[in-house]
Amino acid sequence: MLPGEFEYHRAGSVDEAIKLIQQFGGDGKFIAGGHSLLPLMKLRLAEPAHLIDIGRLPNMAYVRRGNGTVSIGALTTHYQLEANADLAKSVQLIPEAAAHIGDVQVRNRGTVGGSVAHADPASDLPSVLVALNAEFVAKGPKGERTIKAADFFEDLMTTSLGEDELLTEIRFQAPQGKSGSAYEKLANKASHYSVVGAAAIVTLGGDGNVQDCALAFSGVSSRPVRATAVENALKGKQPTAENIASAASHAAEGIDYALSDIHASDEYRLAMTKVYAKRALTKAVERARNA
Amino acid sequence: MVLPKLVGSPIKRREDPRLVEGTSTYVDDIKLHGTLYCGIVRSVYAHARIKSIDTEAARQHPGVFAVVTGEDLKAGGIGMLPVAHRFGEGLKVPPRYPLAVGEVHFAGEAVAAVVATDRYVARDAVDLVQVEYEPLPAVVDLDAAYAGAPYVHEEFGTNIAFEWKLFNESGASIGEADVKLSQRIENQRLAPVPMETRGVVADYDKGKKSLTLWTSTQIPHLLRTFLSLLIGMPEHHVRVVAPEVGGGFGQKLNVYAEEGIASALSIQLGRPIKWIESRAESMASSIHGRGQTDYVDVGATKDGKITHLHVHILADLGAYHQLLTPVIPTLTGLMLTGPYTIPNLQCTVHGLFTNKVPTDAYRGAGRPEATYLIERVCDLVADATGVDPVEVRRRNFIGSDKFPYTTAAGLAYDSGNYPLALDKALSHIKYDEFRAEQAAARKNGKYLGIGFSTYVEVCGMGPSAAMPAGFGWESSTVRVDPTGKVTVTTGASPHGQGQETTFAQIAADELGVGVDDVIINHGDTAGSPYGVGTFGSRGTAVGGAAMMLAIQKVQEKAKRIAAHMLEASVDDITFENGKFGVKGAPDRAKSLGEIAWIAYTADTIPASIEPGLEATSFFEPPNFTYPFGTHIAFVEVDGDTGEVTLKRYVAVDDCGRVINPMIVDGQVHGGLAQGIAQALFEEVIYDDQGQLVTGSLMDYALPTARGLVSFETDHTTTPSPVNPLGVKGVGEAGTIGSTPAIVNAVVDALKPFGVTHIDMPMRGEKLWRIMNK
Amino acid sequence: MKVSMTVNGDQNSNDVEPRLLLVHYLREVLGLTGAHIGCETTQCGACTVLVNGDSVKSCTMLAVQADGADVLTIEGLQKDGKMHAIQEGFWEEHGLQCGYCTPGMIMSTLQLLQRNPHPSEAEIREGLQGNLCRCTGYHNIIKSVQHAAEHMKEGAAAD
Amino acid sequence: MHVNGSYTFKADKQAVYDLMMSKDALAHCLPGCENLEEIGEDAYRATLKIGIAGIKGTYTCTIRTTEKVPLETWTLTIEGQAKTGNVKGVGRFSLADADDSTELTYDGDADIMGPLAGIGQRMLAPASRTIIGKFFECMSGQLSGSSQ
Repeated sequence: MLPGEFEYHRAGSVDEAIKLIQQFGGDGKFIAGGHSLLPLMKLRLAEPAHLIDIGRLPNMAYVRRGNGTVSIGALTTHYQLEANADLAKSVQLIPEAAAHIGDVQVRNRGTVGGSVAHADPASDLPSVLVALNAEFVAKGPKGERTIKAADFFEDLMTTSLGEDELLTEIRFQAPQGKSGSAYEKLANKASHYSVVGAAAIVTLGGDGNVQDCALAFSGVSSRPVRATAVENALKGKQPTAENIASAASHAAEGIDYALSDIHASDEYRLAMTKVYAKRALTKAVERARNA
Repeated sequence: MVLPKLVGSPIKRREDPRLVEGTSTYVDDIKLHGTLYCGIVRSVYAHARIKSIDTEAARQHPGVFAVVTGEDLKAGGIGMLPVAHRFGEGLKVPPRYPLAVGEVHFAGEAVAAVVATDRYVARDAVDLVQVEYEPLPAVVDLDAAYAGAPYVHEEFGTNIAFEWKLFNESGASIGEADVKLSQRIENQRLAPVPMETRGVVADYDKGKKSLTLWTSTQIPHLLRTFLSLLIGMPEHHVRVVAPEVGGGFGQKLNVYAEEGIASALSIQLGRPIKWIESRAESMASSIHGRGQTDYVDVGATKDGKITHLHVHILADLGAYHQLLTPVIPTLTGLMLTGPYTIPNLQCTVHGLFTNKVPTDAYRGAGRPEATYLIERVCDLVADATGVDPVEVRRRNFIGSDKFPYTTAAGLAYDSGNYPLALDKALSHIKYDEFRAEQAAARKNGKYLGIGFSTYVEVCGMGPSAAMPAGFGWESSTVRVDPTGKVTVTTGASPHGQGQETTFAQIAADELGVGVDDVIINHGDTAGSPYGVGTFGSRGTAVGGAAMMLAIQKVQEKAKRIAAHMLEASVDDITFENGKFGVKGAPDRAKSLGEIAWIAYTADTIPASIEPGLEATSFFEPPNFTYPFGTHIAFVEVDGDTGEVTLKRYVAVDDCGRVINPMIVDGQVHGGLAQGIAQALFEEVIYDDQGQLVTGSLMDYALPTARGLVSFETDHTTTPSPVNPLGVKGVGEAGTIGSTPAIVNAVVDALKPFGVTHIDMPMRGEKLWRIMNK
Repeated sequence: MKVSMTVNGDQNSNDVEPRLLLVHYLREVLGLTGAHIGCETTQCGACTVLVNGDSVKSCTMLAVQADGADVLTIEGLQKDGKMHAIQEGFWEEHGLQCGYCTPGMIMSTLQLLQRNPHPSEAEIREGLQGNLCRCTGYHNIIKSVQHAAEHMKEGAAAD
Repeated sequence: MHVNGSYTFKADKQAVYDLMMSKDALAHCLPGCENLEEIGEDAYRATLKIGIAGIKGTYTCTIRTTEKVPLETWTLTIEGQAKTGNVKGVGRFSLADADDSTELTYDGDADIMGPLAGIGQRMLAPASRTIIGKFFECMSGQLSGSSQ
């Protein structure tokens, strides 16, 4: 398992990286931590002629918070998310989901940007960012633009990033008020990828009812899916065990295509969305109550 | 000074410093000047005719030195891979060349080899070899293979490679039994997955016309013999070295294509050739284990006494025979009755060809299948009769006063005390309390289960006459050097079992020296007498025993020299506290070192005593050994997902006399993890075209630290009478005992859903379906 | 292309192909064969080394990506010919059998104890999730890590 | 691997059938088609770059249409060879009238042989679904393009 030949270019700036990718067209690939790309190259499933190393671009690994907005630099590693004390208090599901990714070594190298740009349907962060209604900042030859999470993940390993665009930042509004969030996962025993991952955010009103909630799944379909039927069923209701279970029973609605492989059939995956919706929502509610 | 007694002590392993410091030498760490790297082109089809192989593009690639095909090797005089040759008449043996000739029979079979300057270029060149195939229908499923066409090897007109039968029945027929039950039991294919894949460095010396092969193997001596036959080089010109070996588990108890290919290429090119297996190659071309579908009929009395066991085994051999392939399922047949007095036994084994990687010995080799089957049967009988599963086992045990005991399969169990191990295991748990807790938990939708396995295994392989290819003995040379240091060579070739430590403990005690005064050498055919290898839990039981015999010879000679030195009669020489003395005059005693100096300077010893202090022995065991034990597993099944959590594991094992309890426990732990993983998730899966879909560790799950618990281990000690050490062997016990304990626990947990059997592995989805049907 | 990195305190500079994996740079160019290759798909962790203080699987990193980095391998763990407390722990508690996974396991343990000097059993099991061992069933590895944690002086882990 | 599904074209049966039999449309819409050469009646040889995102294999393919019942059904067989393994897809296609459109349904098997089968099983089904979807979308675009 050894990669094929390629030329290696180290970008010193975002602009240089974009210039390089433009220069090589479809034959170039960005590499940061390399934990999505290198395994594919070693298996010779991906054979880019040019690798553009963006791993050393300055000031792109950060978690910042201001005016309720959380900004995460694309080169932030999974470990940096996992170990971020502020996120652990304010947006628990991010460090929780990050801690579910691969293993320690993978989290030390793998970056948020690399992971979401790769858009593996079974990776954990995409559903979290979809649940958070995150925005993705992309920089290309024509300048910068932001893409909404709902539009970012298009299909299996396909995003709306242009071939010559570089993902630089991800940002979202931290849940306000009496909020809690959670990520619960049924993991593949071999690869540790998600069979089903549920990302839940719940905000409680003054009356203790669910004022707002968001739920999205990893691993179930070709791209992260939002469970709006569950959200709608729970909004305005008391977050009792019965109400959560009843809302969670709608989890599979709207999933028009479910993955099926040797580890889990589509039928099982869809059934597990209900179980993990319940678990993630229950945990998020509990955290919201203690917020 | 009274030397500490080393045998029985948990002394630290002497092999560990080099391993924890990263200075040990595995095959890929060997770097010879001028080494070229070999890459293998493998079949993408499970079954196909090779229409053509175009090697031109690969040959033209910069850095490529050679490309060879099966036809090339065959024309160059390279023969066929060896198979166990004493299986008996009627065994169908398809020809198998190191590189396929004419047809391929499994996806991953070697088709061509490239040689290049480095491993990256070799990998590039593999992709440049164009093979044109004509696909043929693949045989994947066992029942289909048994039913008839299509055939893996058309020339045989059947997929049945052999039929093997056992029949020992008298008195009432199974039809007259109080309780009759039938069950189809699958024992899925597994991949051994030693952490170090296989690898070879072949170095041909043109001047000496001799070949040295470093290879990650469990059997350097046997490999040397078979390799010499394979490549047509006289055996005495071949040296095989097993350097540090990163796990074997039976996968490296074999002779493989690449060992022949690299050797042939080194001879052809006059350069050292290195081939290191990738994990994907390992999964797709090195032997797998298990792979049986068993049809079982059982007769029992109302009170749970098993009277009849009829078993039809469909054994998945894969596409070819490797060294011992057909033998493995017959071991299942021989061990079917377990530790029980089952009077009537019938077994038919049909060894079936399929278009898959050949199966062979994987940790336990045929016995885990037998133990799984009979321990499942015990629980099925418990279900059918209402007798508690523990009681069923107790009622069927061979009494501790019945040894040696000849089973219905004709094996003579050496020694045992099965109720003792069961009682000891039960003393670790509160069985009644658990049953109450289980009942209460069920009311809350929580599914707890307990599973028992009271196993016996056949180990210490074994008497040559009872072995499929002979070679049941082991050898050792014990040399006391002039300065009194002790150099032991053993024909056994350990690969993680710690015999550099355990053998030194024995030798030090027996020769009256410190453990650091002994070195254990192994794994080099140039440096030891011909030996057999480490497998079948035989290292200490046979290899250690051989060393013990050599030590006894050294002791005898030392006594004769001491008698001369002390001017006493040999009969009056004593050996106490590490010194050779004369009865009643302890102050005149001589140390081994003093004696050795005299033995080698040799100017003062009489002509009747040969110089030197060294002896070689070969030990032929009179029988196998039969370790046993009781394992108890506690699990919880998640009612929503079907996911199984292992809560607790108790293992009481009896491996006879214990040389080093720390090492024995370590062997048990590792075995448990492998057996538990078979029960819960490990599984080699082929699709219906014969493509391996669990081709990497992304899809073939190995146990990780997170999914296991700390094990509770304990022992009983019932020495074996068949070797001078009283040891039985422990390398496979954990694997053999644990699989049924886990499955029995899961089935127990799901009793409320009316199940009595679930085929492995206990995947969440499978259990979820049972709970939601 | 040219890469320079500090490995176990020694400065190295070599010309390498861009596709050369870090593990092959360490093993073949520098001759440090303690890091092993066991799976190639980033599961087994036998190739684990520390790069700038972070444990990484050196088979999933290009040597050129480590240009300028400070790398610590198993060979650099001993000080003055004395085993590191983690190496001692694995030896004391029989945390290895065939030894192939051991260097990676030890480097992961180092990372674990640097971040969490007194881990619980569950935290150890989690911290070693990226390292596969086929011999020990992890039982004695857990004990080895506990032994190391007890014997590592405060601050020593950061060495 | 079983694959099936359907696609609705805003055109009548004749147009859809002609489209599906059109060498030019195939050359344009077969994934990553670099050349399509006729080697016999309803038989082509082509080089296809098939894959998702950066994971692409270059397959040397033969494509055959057989068992044609004009305007109703046909069978399409694609056999390809690449470094990562061989593929064989056999699909049975049929057309049915729907209100002012035509529904094409397909049902078949796609078999992947070689390394890709062993290391990529998790992705094969969703990837083939995506690739087939893109193919029909492209064909549909051809239709609207030709009507302009």
